Amino acid sequence: MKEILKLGGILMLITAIAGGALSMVNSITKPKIELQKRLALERALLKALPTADSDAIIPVETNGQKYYKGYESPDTTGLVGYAFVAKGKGYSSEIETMVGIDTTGAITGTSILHQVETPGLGTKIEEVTYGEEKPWFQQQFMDRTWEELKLDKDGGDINSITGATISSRAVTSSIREGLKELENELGGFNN
Amino acid sequence: MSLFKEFFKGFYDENPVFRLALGLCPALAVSNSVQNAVGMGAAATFVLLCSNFIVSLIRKGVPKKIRIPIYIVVIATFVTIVDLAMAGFAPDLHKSLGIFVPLIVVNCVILGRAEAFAGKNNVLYSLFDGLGMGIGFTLALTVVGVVRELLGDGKLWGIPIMGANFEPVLLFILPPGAFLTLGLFLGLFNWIDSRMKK
Amino acid sequence: MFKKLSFRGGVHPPEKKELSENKPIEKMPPPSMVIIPVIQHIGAPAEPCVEVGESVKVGQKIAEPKAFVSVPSHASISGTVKSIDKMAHPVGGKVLSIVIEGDGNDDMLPDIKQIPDYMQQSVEEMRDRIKQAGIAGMGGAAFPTHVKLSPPAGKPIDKLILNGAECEPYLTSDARLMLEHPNEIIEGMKIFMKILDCHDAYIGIENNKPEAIRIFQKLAKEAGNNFQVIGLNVKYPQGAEKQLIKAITNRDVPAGGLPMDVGCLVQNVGTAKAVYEAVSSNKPFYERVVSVTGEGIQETKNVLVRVGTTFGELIEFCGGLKDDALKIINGGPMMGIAQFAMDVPVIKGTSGIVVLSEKQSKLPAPQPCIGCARCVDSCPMSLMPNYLAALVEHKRFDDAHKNGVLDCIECGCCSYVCPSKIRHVHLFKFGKLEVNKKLKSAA
Amino acid sequence: MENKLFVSSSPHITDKESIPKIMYGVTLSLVPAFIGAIYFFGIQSLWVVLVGVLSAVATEGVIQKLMKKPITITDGSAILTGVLLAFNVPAEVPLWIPAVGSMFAIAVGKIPFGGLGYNPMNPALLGRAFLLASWPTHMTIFKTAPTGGTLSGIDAITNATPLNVYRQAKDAIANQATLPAENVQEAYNAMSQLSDSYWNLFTGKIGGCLGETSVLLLLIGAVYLIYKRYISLKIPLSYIVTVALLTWIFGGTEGLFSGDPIFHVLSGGLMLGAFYMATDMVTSPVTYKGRIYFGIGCGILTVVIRLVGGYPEGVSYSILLMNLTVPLIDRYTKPKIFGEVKQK
Amino acid sequence: MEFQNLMIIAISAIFINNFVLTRFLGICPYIGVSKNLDSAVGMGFAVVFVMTLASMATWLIDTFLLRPTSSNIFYIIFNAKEPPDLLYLKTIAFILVIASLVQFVEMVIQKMSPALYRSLGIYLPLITTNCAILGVTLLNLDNAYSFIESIVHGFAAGIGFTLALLLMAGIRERLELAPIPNAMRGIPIAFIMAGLMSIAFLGFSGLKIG
Ligand SMILES: Cc1cc2nc3c(=O)[nH]c(=O)nc-3n(C[C@H](O)[C@H](O)[C@H](O)COP(=O)(O)O)c2cc1C
Ligand SMILES: Cc1cc2nc3c(=O)[nH]c(=O)nc-3n(C[C@H](O)[C@H](O)[C@H](O)COP(=O)(O)O)c2cc1C
Ligand SMILES: Cc1cc2nc3c(=O)[nH]c(=O)nc-3n(C[C@H](O)[C@H](O)[C@H](O)COP(=O)(O)O)c2cc1C
Ligand SMILES: Cc1cc2nc3c(=O)[nH]c(=O)nc-3n(C[C@H](O)[C@H](O)[C@H](O)CO)c2cc1C
Ligand code: SF4
Ligand code: SF4
Ligand code: SF4
Ligand code: SF4
Ligand code: FES
Repeated sequence: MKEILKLGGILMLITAIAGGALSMVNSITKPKIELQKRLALERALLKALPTADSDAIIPVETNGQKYYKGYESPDTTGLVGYAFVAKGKGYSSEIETMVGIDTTGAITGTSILHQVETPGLGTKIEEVTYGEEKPWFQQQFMDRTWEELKLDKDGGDINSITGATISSRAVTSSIREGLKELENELGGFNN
Repeated sequence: MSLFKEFFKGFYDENPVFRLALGLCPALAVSNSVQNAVGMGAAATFVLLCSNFIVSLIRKGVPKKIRIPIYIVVIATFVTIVDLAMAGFAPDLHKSLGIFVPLIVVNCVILGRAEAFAGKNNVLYSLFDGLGMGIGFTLALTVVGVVRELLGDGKLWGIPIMGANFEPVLLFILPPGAFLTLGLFLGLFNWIDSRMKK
Repeated sequence: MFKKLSFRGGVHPPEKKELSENKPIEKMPPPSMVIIPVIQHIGAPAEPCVEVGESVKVGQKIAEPKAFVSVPSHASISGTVKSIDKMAHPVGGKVLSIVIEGDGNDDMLPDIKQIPDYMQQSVEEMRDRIKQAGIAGMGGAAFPTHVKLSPPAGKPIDKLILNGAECEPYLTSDARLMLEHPNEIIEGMKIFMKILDCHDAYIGIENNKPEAIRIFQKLAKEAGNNFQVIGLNVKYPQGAEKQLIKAITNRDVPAGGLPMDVGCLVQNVGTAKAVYEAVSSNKPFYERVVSVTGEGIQETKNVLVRVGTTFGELIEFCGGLKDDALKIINGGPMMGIAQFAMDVPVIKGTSGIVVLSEKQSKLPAPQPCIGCARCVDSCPMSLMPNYLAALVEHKRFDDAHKNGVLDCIECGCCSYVCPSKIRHVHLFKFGKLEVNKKLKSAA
Repeated sequence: MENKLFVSSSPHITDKESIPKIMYGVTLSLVPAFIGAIYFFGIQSLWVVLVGVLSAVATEGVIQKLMKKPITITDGSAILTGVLLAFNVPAEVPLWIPAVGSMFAIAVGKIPFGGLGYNPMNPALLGRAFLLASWPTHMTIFKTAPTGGTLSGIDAITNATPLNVYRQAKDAIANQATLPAENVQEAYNAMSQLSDSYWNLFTGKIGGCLGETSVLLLLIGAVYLIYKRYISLKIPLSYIVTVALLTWIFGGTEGLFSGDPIFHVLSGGLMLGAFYMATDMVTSPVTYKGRIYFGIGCGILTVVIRLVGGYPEGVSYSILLMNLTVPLIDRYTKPKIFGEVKQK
Repeated sequence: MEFQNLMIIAISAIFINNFVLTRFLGICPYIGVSKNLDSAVGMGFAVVFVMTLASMATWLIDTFLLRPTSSNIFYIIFNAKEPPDLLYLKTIAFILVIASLVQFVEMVIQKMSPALYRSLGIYLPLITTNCAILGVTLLNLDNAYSFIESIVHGFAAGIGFTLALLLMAGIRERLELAPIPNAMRGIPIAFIMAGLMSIAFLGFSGLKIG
């Protein structure tokens, strides 16, 4: 019994030392990690709303709807558009896309936040052709409104990725549905 | 001379993955690209080095009966440090390695070295052993990663190098490709070994 | 619904009976010399009771059994004992054998004569005559018949089955016997029934011998309703004891058990005739019918031949070998044993000598098993020959034992059907040997 | 004379079948379907099959030569693997596709396990699965419309396989709330047209992999195989019946028992799979019951993949998956030894 | 709906994202204990058991000790201003929990059922350092599964592991009898086989349930 207590004590001691060391490390890295998270979101928002000021994209939460409003200048004047996260079931994951639109409802930019599709197939939704800057698949959405968001396979004119229709459809449809909802929420775009 | 040996044995003779068949799970899971492989290798090497250091330092004072839990605590501590640091400074890598970073805790290479080497040798030797083994582990992951990324994606370190007409063999970056590549490498090294013995 | 009289598995090799089935039994004159091994049966060897130089008569006992499961041997020609030595045996190896040089007189022992009212003898007397006559089963395994006729008290026999299946390709000795000596067979059967106090008898005959079936049906009518003739599907190994019992009585002899465990006794038709002769006229087992057949023999025949005659002399009697003859088999082509030389003697269990031509003799080299399942489908014992063969090949005898290698009856169906030409039976014989060795050393 | 006698152990006779005979027999039985493929999809079918076979044979020969093992390319099994692999790709694939597929089939699926008879999984199907995973675009695009017909009336998608059309229509009907009305109407039309296409499905005048489309021609070969006893009906029958039953129960768009079993039985690779690939003796169970369970298992998995899986067709994967279970099936369906009394 | 959700989690963990074949977790026991079917069955049971228990235990630890919520025990006991965020301790906490859990289970089984202990006992210590167990708990946390979801996921992951292990064991028993080239014998051929198995399991990818 005494031995067990002794051994337990040693283990406790070591664990405590470890815990202490870790809390120190944690205090250093925590702000860094949070910063990274914020930066990632900020980057995505800026891709979606390239004309907005990085400090003037404001989250809005109404009943059930969550979106962002982007302004031209830091003092939140000059509304340039909205951004929201579209979610759709892809081939092997839920694909989350940050979508930005201008005030007329036309897409100004997109950025995939999360996807675990098949490498080389579904991941082509983020593929950047060599020498280009932006992913070719998402570039097709630029300046479209939700009525124009339809894959070739579904009778529209957005080229789907060969071999990855499911992922292509997931992105396209989720953006279209999201846009429709946002339009309802805002009571229509001004065009 | 023998420090030298402790250092280099992990490269080939006692390569943890190819010869000792240890650390196979990460060798499969994160070898789909060279970047991931090197990242994981570096993380594991750091943990290996640190845990070998601490373990060989405290080995005289550790009661035999609870040495394994103590080693695990030591290892888990360094793993957490790596995990936190990676999340803070290399978020993309952290994301693509996923849960395999915390899983370094149960990586048998590390516990294995603590138990088989650091628990029995002095600090200097243990450091060299840890470093050699870590580099050996990294090398192995990288070799598998090179094959998989090259064939499966036509790239190395994310740079396309197989030419525009190459149609990548997707299977190699899919899970089956990991098993097949590693299996073929293990067979290849067995074969080389039997050849050299002859 | 009409129940098919058959068993699971089995194969249909070419029958080849036409080579010899129409050849009436011919009596071969006594040979100049005979070689009589002291063991021609399952059980303990008998001990020679004559000396070199002694002169013997036909039917004289020359080796005496020293155990219950054993039978005596008798001189099959008259002459002098030339040597008692180890000699080649058709079942393999070398066995102590008594060589008699004939004097050409063919002198019979005087007490071989018809016994009046032989059916009136007591059961003990009958059994003793069978034992003294040296009768061992003629269906192949040569098990001492008097032993089979002494079932232990707790195991009464209620069904006697005469085995006239003769399912091995080529062989026709039983068929000829049934055509030419049906009455003796029936008398033998009656003796069995009396000894066993059994009232139900069957004779199983494959449907490819319609003539024999007809003859026995006629006799059955005369014999009364406790004797039935059963026409069996033509399928090898229809004549194997357990399969025959299954087909006729639908009883399953337990694995590792004996027919008497399910109240049955199976006797070959030739055995029945030999038993009749022993009980009715005291005639010892010194001659039998042998089919000499196959593509490699000049003249196929069914021969009544003295036990101990060498294969060479018997084959000479049938015109000799053809030029392309390459393989000589003691027994049929499915279970028989290939001979190294022709100086081995005909023994009590030799039902036929099949000579195969060069083209037939050499079997293709085995290839890997492709899992076609033909062997599994054909195994009458419901074993998995493919798996067993692999186990034996890898010397995993314990696993082979667990998977029933000892239950294999060595019928050869598996090897026959195997497209990869795997030599299962060869492996199983080896496997059984090893398993039995282990069992013995464990006991 | 005496010493020239040949001795071997019993039995001394064997039946006339041999591995090459069986393999070439099966290859022969595929000739009708092969000729059909050339008719339906043009001369390119010939090249695809030729390349598949040559690559399989060459791979086997070269590896065996390198390993200094006996070369067994004449036993016909590699040829058959090559043919079956080629039958499992679209006719218009670039020729390196069957070449690489056969190579994988033999070099990874067969030789490492010890060659003929020891491979746990069907090599040709492994080759196909490898191609499908590696170059899905080549493997799922059917450019060539078959000579003489297609699904009646669905002109817009002449080259789609019937199961693809079925899948898309079914998805559309299931999600009709979110789709434009004309798409839904189209889907309903497609559904009913599928049922009108039995004759084309039966004769093979439809899109699909090179050798899988013609039920008629495959059945002709299958009859020959059954006659020669190279295959037994246990696996194909239990497989097809299971597919028919399950698709009838679950395959419809109007609740249970509204499916179209005839359509499902006639389309896709079911016939090729059931008669030629699930029956591969090396990779199927040897026991009587085992073969039936195997067929049922294949059927269930095929229907699961067809109805809710990621692919329109599930035959290849279901056979591969069932291949994995063969040792377990054999083990648990071992026949009771004659006269064996259950112990314990 | 709740049930359907659990179904999806289960089917996904067993077939689509099989722990061994697509997530590469638990490779060592998968290769090491698959030479013989009987021990594979034992190992399978042990893993299912421990995975389920570990999922339960770590969910509780996570929810009541580590996570900065109002139900955090430290928050309640010490009456702190703000719930402490101890998530960074998850690795160390989970591995200790699993290790003690395995110890505890071993002791309990030994007491309660010596027969079960004889068949499972030797596998239990192996499990402590099995990444599949730690992996399942980390995945529960990553996916923010509820208590019930965690249990189902742990159980199903164990079943998926067992399935792959049993199939592999059956095949390897058969491969014992095959003339595998010397260099490929043992682990290399097991990996090739795992690769082929994983190819077959691609058939389940994209399965849509519910
Ligand atoms: C291994 C594998 C992974 C796949 N991954 C994806 C994927 O990530 N995204 C996707 O849309 N389809 C994926 N698919 C599905 C097929 O490619 C499917 O045929 C395709 O989505 C249909 O597109 P198509 O109409 O262009 O042929 C995958 C298929 C396989 C075999
Ligand atoms: C050790 C042994 C004991 C036997 N005892 C009996 C017996 O008591 N009663 C019986 O009817 N048969 C007995 N037999 C004979 C067998 O049932 C069987 O007839 C004999 O082995 C020949 O069978 P076969 O010609 O089918 O190979 C015995 C056989 C052996 C090997
Ligand atoms: C595969 C096989 C086939 C057999 N075929 C016959 C047969 O056709 N006729 C026969 O009398 N005995 C045949 N036997 C032997 C019988 O099983 C049995 O031993 C014999 O009929 C018993 O009679 P006996 O003691 O009078 O020889 C066969 C044995 C085996 C193993
Ligand atoms: C009826 C039958 C079906 C066969 N099916 C296949 C098959 O689907 N795929 C294949 O690669 N080989 C097949 N083979 C050939 C052979 O069994 C195959 O090459 C082995 O699996 C290789 O060891 C078949 C052979 C037969 C007799
Ligand atoms: S669990 Fe440990 S022993 Fe097993 S492969 Fe992973 S690192 Fe190696
Ligand atoms: S030769 Fe063999 S199989 Fe034929 S009847 Fe005689 S014992 Fe039976
Ligand atoms: S020889 Fe043995 S294993 Fe082969 S079929 Fe006959 S009883 Fe079965
Ligand atoms: S018959 Fe021959 S090839 Fe067929 S399963 Fe049996 S052993 Fe294998
Ligand atoms: S079980 Fe995954 S690392 Fe060992």
